[in-house]
Amino acid sequence: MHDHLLSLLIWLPIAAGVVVLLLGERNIAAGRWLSLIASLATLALCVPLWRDFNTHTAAYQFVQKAAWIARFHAYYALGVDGISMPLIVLTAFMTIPVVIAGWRVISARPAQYYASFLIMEGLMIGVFAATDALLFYFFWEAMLIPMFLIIGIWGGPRRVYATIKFFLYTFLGSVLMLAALIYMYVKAGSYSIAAFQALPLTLAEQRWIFAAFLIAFAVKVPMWPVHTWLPDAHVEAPTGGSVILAAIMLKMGGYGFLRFSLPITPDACRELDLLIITLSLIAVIYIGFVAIVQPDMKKLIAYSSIAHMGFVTLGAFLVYAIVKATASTQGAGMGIDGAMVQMISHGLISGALFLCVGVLYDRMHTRQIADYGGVINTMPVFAGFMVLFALANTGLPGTSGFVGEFLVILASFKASFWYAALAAVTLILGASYSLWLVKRVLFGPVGNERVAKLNDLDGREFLILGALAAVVLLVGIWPAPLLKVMEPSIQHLVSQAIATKIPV
Amino acid sequence: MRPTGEAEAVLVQILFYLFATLLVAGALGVISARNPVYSVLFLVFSFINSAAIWLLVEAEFLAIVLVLVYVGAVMVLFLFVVMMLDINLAEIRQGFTRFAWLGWITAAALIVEIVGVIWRHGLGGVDVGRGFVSEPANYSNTLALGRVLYTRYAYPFELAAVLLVVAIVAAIALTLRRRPGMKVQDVSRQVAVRAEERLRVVKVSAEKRS
Amino acid sequence: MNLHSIAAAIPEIYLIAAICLVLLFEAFVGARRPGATGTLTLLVLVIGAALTVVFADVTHRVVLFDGSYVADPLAFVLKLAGFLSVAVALLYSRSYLQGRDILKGEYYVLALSALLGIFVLISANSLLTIYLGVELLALSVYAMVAFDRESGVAAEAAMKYFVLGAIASGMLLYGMSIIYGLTGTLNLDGIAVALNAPNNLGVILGLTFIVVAVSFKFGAVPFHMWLPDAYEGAPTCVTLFIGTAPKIAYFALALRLLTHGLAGATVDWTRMLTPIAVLTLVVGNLVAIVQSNIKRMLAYSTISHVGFILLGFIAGTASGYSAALYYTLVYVLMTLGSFGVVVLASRKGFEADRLEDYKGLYRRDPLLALAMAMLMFSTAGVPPFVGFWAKLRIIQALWETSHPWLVIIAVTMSVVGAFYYLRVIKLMYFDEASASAPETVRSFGVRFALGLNAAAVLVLGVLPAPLLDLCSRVIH
Amino acid sequence: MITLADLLTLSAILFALAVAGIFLNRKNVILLLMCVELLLLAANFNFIAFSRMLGDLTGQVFVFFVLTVAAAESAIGLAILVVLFRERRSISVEDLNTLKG
Amino acid sequence: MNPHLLIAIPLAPLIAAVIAGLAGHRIGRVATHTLTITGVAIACGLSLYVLKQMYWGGVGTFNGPVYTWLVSDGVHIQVGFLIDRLSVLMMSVVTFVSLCVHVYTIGYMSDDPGYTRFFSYISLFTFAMLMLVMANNFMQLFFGWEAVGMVSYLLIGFWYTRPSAIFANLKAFIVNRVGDFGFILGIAALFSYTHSLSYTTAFAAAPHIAQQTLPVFGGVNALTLACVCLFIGAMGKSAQVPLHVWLPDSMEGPTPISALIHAATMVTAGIFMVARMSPLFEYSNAALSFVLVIGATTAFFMGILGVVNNDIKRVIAYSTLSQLGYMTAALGASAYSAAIFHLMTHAFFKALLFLAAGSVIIGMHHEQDMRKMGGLGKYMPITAITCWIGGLALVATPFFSGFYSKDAIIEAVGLSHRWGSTYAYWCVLFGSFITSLYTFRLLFMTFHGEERFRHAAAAHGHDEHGHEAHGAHEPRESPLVVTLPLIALAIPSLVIGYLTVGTVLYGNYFGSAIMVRPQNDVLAQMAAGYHGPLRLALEGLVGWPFLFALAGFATAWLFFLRRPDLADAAAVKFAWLKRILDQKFYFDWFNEQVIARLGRGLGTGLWKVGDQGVIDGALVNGTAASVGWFGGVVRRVQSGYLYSYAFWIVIGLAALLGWFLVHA
Repeated sequence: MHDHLLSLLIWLPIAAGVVVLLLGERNIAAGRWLSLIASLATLALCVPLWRDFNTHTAAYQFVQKAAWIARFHAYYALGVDGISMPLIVLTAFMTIPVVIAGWRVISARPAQYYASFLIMEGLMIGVFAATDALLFYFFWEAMLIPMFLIIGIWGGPRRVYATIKFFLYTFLGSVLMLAALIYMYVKAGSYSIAAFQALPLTLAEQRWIFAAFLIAFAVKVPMWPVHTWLPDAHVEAPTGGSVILAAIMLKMGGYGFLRFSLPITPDACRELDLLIITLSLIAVIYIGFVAIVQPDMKKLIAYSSIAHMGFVTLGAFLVYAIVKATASTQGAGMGIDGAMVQMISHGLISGALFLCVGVLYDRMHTRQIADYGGVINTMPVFAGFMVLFALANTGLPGTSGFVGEFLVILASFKASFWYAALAAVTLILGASYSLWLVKRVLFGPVGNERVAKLNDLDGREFLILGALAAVVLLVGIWPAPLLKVMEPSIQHLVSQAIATKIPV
Repeated sequence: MRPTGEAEAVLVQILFYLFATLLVAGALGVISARNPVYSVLFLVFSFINSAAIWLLVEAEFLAIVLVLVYVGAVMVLFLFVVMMLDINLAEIRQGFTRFAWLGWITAAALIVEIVGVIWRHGLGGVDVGRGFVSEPANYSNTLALGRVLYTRYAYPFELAAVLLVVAIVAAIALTLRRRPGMKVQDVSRQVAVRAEERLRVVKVSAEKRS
Repeated sequence: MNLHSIAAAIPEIYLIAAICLVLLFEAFVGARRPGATGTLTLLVLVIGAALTVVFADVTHRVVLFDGSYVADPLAFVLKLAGFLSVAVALLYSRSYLQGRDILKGEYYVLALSALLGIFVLISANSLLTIYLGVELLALSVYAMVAFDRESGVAAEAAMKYFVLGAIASGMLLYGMSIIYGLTGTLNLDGIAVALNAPNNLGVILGLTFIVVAVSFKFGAVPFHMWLPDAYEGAPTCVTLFIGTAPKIAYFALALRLLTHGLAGATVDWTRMLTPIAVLTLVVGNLVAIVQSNIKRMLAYSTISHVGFILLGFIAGTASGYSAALYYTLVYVLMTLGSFGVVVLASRKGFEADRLEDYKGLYRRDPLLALAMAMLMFSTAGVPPFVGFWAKLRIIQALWETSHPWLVIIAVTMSVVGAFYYLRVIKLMYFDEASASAPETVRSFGVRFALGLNAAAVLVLGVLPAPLLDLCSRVIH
Repeated sequence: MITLADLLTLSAILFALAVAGIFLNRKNVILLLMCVELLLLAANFNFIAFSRMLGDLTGQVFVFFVLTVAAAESAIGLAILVVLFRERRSISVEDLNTLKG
Repeated sequence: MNPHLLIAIPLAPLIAAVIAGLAGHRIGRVATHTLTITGVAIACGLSLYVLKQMYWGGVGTFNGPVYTWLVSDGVHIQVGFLIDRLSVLMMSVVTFVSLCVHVYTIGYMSDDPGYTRFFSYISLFTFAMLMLVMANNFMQLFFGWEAVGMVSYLLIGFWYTRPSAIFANLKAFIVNRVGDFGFILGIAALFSYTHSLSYTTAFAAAPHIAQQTLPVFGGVNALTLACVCLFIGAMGKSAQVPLHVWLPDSMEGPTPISALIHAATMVTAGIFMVARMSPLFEYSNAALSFVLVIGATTAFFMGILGVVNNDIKRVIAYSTLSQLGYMTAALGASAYSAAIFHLMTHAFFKALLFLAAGSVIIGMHHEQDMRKMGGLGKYMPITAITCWIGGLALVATPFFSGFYSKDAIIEAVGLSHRWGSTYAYWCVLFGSFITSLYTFRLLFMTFHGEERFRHAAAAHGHDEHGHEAHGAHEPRESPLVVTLPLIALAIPSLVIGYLTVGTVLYGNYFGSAIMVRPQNDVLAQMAAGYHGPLRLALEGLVGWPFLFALAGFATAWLFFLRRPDLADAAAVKFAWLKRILDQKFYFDWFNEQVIARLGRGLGTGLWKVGDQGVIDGALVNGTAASVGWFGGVVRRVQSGYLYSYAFWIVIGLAALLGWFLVHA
């Protein structure tokens, strides 16, 4: 079974999605249950994935390889290492709340809704599991389609603008990456990511490839200044869409940096790391300020996502600055560890926050902060969850939000005092926007009679928020298992990142 | 035609220039005549001059075909259509527009480019200044063409046949109209007519007076 | 020359016979049974495809008719594709023709003669056959465009197409005459042998005319202007026809003429095609964005795809040509589908040619909308649909020959292009239906075919290896 | 003595005039058809010139086919023209602009 | 020492907190407070047991891990405990005060709907504070540090419907985050040199780090930077100028919280932290000078504000600020033991004062304005007496606990030769006048003089509309659950200084827990002149600090008891000064009007101009628009006219020909 575990993880949800689609809107009750069962089964498949994962090697595991396009040396090649495995688990985990959250809320074309999410789940897992660059790209792009439809069909009033912006932005980034991948294929004679990583490239080549990757991943992450699609997409997307977008899709950018940019173009990364670091820090501070003044809850969380993802890119690219500053790689791995944990944690927290907003939106049909106030009076349990997630969003120790930020700040000081100082500003800004949001939405006297009529969480909502809260706390209190899974792969990555690939 | 001497060569050359001038003039006439009927006639004139030049270079068969088939059939067809379509002549041809000069310059540039290649570069290594060598006296252009047309070029020939069929089908499909209200004489129906169809005896009741 | 030796030419011979048959059938039966000729034609095409498979599946290059005809695996593939695409196009067209009282046998005769022209081009090995093929195809198509005699725009479109097409033929001829003068032969093999000096001014002179003519036939900028008008003006079923099968022929034209006959001047014509391809990509995509008529938009989209096909030629390698071949076949498949949707969505008095007509198509006809969405994504080059591989192959060919800027322009323009494809999906899925739109065509067979068409786009996208392999195999 | 260059030049001039006629003409579609005939004539001149110079009949065979095709082309062209005129009651080039953009 | 025993100390309140928080409304009030009090009592008992073991049982320092939090890049970050005399003292103080507060809460919060929630919070706070105190590494320290801040946030905003409360809790959290910003940088700075987060490694590396220079601000000593950064954290948590602004506002929380968190424990975390880090600070005179100056400034200027405020809790809050300033100043003078000693004594008497104030507030039916009190002494005798005890301890009356600690601080600062010590000395000395002034003002205005609550209730009854109609009722003494903790705290406030000064301050109680370099050791000089607590107190009666305090008493008596009209006259005469003081030196004004407004303005600007204007408007939509515009222009070339189409073909042909003929 282990030979096909990853295949199962990819195709089980896709197949379920197709079946749900075929069952159609008329058999939606069956469709819903099938979706739930399929997403649970997918998570169940992650159990052997986690359990039987060898934490002592950086090599790909659960490898599967079959010819796909023999003539062009493209393979249906799957495998996971410490970097991709946790992200797959995250993907499988986060789909479940999405399925549950849409249970009664989605009334228009629910079968298509579920099918979209299930298919997307499979495709996203495919992105993380692919060890062939072409297969990676295949999933990477294909994923845009369900997301495009999700935002466009089930989104808010400006959904068309948002979804087209989302699609084109990410598409632009992706095609340039495709060009770079093909270039490397032409040079390496294979689409295997490992072959790309081993391919000697001159500095000029690396710069171009780096630039192409940068655009692709920066848009996805998103980094300043190519982030503006995200607030629009989030605001307009249905709750599930926002959750998946924030929890998983953004991670693909970070994953791309770790999987492609650093090992494939290490010399260009070394040369241009300041650029990434600068953009990351701008994301942390600039976006932090922007988040403070948002009048729309989802937009606020979207901006906070951008700021948090700034830590991911910062952590990933600290390695060179650390080597320059200290002539040692000590601490470099910590930056990347921090980036990885931040990705997982942000996936959980932002997903949870979007679910919280969804809970409110389902009741009030508005996302404007000004329309709320004193929700805690009528929804105390909900408020408890939301305060917890907001605090986690500020990076409170004991929650998962702390771990990544802490590691990245520690590592960044090794690189430079200023990196650390600017990154640490997030402590202040994060608290400002998260807690001000909490203050205006949850606290205070009951804001209006609509708030007064709110009902607290039902069992379904309680279940998903509770599960997320448990995981957020678990990761915050005991992140060691997560780090242990990643460690060999990240050490390997560091060694790849500092080695030069310029042919002599 | 045999090249019997200098004089004859000069004569051929003079004739060539004469016909060439007339041909160009005719072409100019085609594109600048106000009345389309004149244009067609200028075109006919151009074709005849072309045929003459082709004769001068001993492509007799094509020269004949050009006059017989082209002038004789195609141009007549043109004339027919021009006449058939009731075109308001007053509207036609109010002169070239203000961008005409651009058009002329482009045309001139095209000529300069092509002619430049021919004269200055000898078409990339061809001896363009060479005169035509006459065919032997017993040479028949038509015979030679006929020999190859149905053997070596059987395939193109068949295709040309299809092409003509297509032209016929297309022309008919596009223009033949079975107009429901059209008064067409149908002889067979006229012949086969029966009295009852033409004459009906009607009983008319007497008018009632009130 | 015995029967066996001309077996490779069976498709053409059969087709000529079939044209006669259909013509006679129409003359004696067609008038009484309006749909019969169409059915017969479909039958003819299917039998033709079968005969092609049986007789024309050559393993090596066969030259016939005194060198003016060539049959090779490439020709086999293209002819099969021609049969199929014409059959599908005619299948989709039927209800359209019926609805507008132009379901006449002549239409099928013209379609078959156009197919013959396509085949002639596919198998052309001499300038003369190329010219005849071009004209056979063109003349049939001109007539088809004008076929709806009640339509003024159709006539206008046909007239423009005709005049410009004739100019292009003139240029083609002029260029051919120069090449003939320089090589002394019309035979492409002979020309290939005789022409091997690049940068010869005479060759460039002739070549330029030929390149312009080929570009015109493809619809490359700035020789593209006939294309949007013809696409928009022609009855949609004719647009469907001229948007699909003839592209195969023009691909063959470019391949036979440029990469085989004029292989010695590859350097020259690739350089000439480069600015044309870039302009084509840019103009095609940019102008498509501002269109409000879907036929016209798809016309500009076609232009942009032509840019990609030309890029394959610009690579100047077997890999590039096979990429162009793949692109052409994929393009034909996708265009069949997308214009097929337009045909099926229209009714008499409702041409479904404005983009607004697609508002809320999802509600009116989910299958049609789904098919269109898949086709649009594919056309935009998004995996998992086949259009992605087409773009990938072109980019790969360009990288192999080190054309970084062309790659960048190509990918950037594909993003611009994605916009207007997405807009169609947006209209179908995100917008509410306008009240007055009539019901779409519900005939099961046609819808089944369309479903297959869309499914093919997906299946070939997920499992692209066979077709990619085929395209690489038939081009050396 | 007529040289190859003489004929080629003549054909170039004819070609250019024909082309110029097409885009300078603003009024009459029939004229465009005639210009097309001129265009083909120019090409034919080339073929004949080369054919005679090379002593190779192929060129003249080509011209033969060109003439055939041109006739067919004229027929279809005129047919389209007739359809156009019936629909529009005009064959003015300037009126032929419903399709644009 | 048995590690399981130690784990039980923080775990007991945590478990109680979790159960109370998740199931409190189900198990009921009594079960909840029983459970949480049991939890804290276990913690308190165990802490005292450990204290006893360490002090009398001769048990050595415990330093060991509990579990590995994570391993990253070879760095083992563990959750672990460092139990030495310093931490065990803190643990005892924390758990004891917490226990008192728990008990007190039963009465204070008896009619509050958030009863169980409150207990859950304070137990959680106890856990967090214990984690902070017991930490043996910076990660855990930071965890505790932030966790206490988080609970403080929740507790200040406990009455979440009050706009002022939720404003105050947000402010508290954000200002604390400013401190934490420095704190985490300090941790990172140390980490970058030691590649470890454990205290021992950092302490061992201190001399080495002191040799390093960081290339920031033109090159600063690495250790100084680290220490200053750490101290910025302490400034936030311990409310030192200018990060003090949150503390007065935090009085919006229920009074037990003010006593527990904002007086006795959490705010002293900064003091504890610096003392804990003494092996680091000792190597950086610059950092210690910084600490000294900030502390002294806080001690004096924040005290002044206490003089003009009329809210009973806020006066005590300013007093807390001032006293924290004293402790900080002691740290800056390398008198860490004195700081901790004052921390301990202060914990008792300040908790006492707060609880007493709470008792007054209960008695006044949630009226906090001292102008509406007066003469309560005879209605609430226990409260008044205990409060007087607390007040006398606060003003450092000899024999009272505050005397021993505060006098030592003033003397230590006077003995210090560090840069800034002269300024600091005058600050702390005059501070004792100010302390005395506001303390007696509070006592006089509350418990003595005219019974203003009577007409105040009549005059302001309608103002307090809907609040309470009990204004006319006479105040009554609070119930036993309230007064019992008062008494329990009054006793240590009275005697603990006398009992422990010899041990804690001069008896080298801390041993290796606090490290002082000999050249900085002012306490050692003072220890030379120490001859027992009695002698010390007697000497104190004629010392300058006590004389200043007496002057303060006299002034307070004159202005606030004898001739209140003089106070009003002075307020008129020195209106400018009063305005500055009323505006609290314009710190809040600056923060709200300048910093917060700037922040929001910057956010709006970046959003509207940067994101929406430049990026979205010009770049994204601009690109889209220009693509569309360009498409529109190009489509016009397609004019519809045949001749133009033909023309373009020919132009294309001519251009191609021309170009290639020229370039062939």
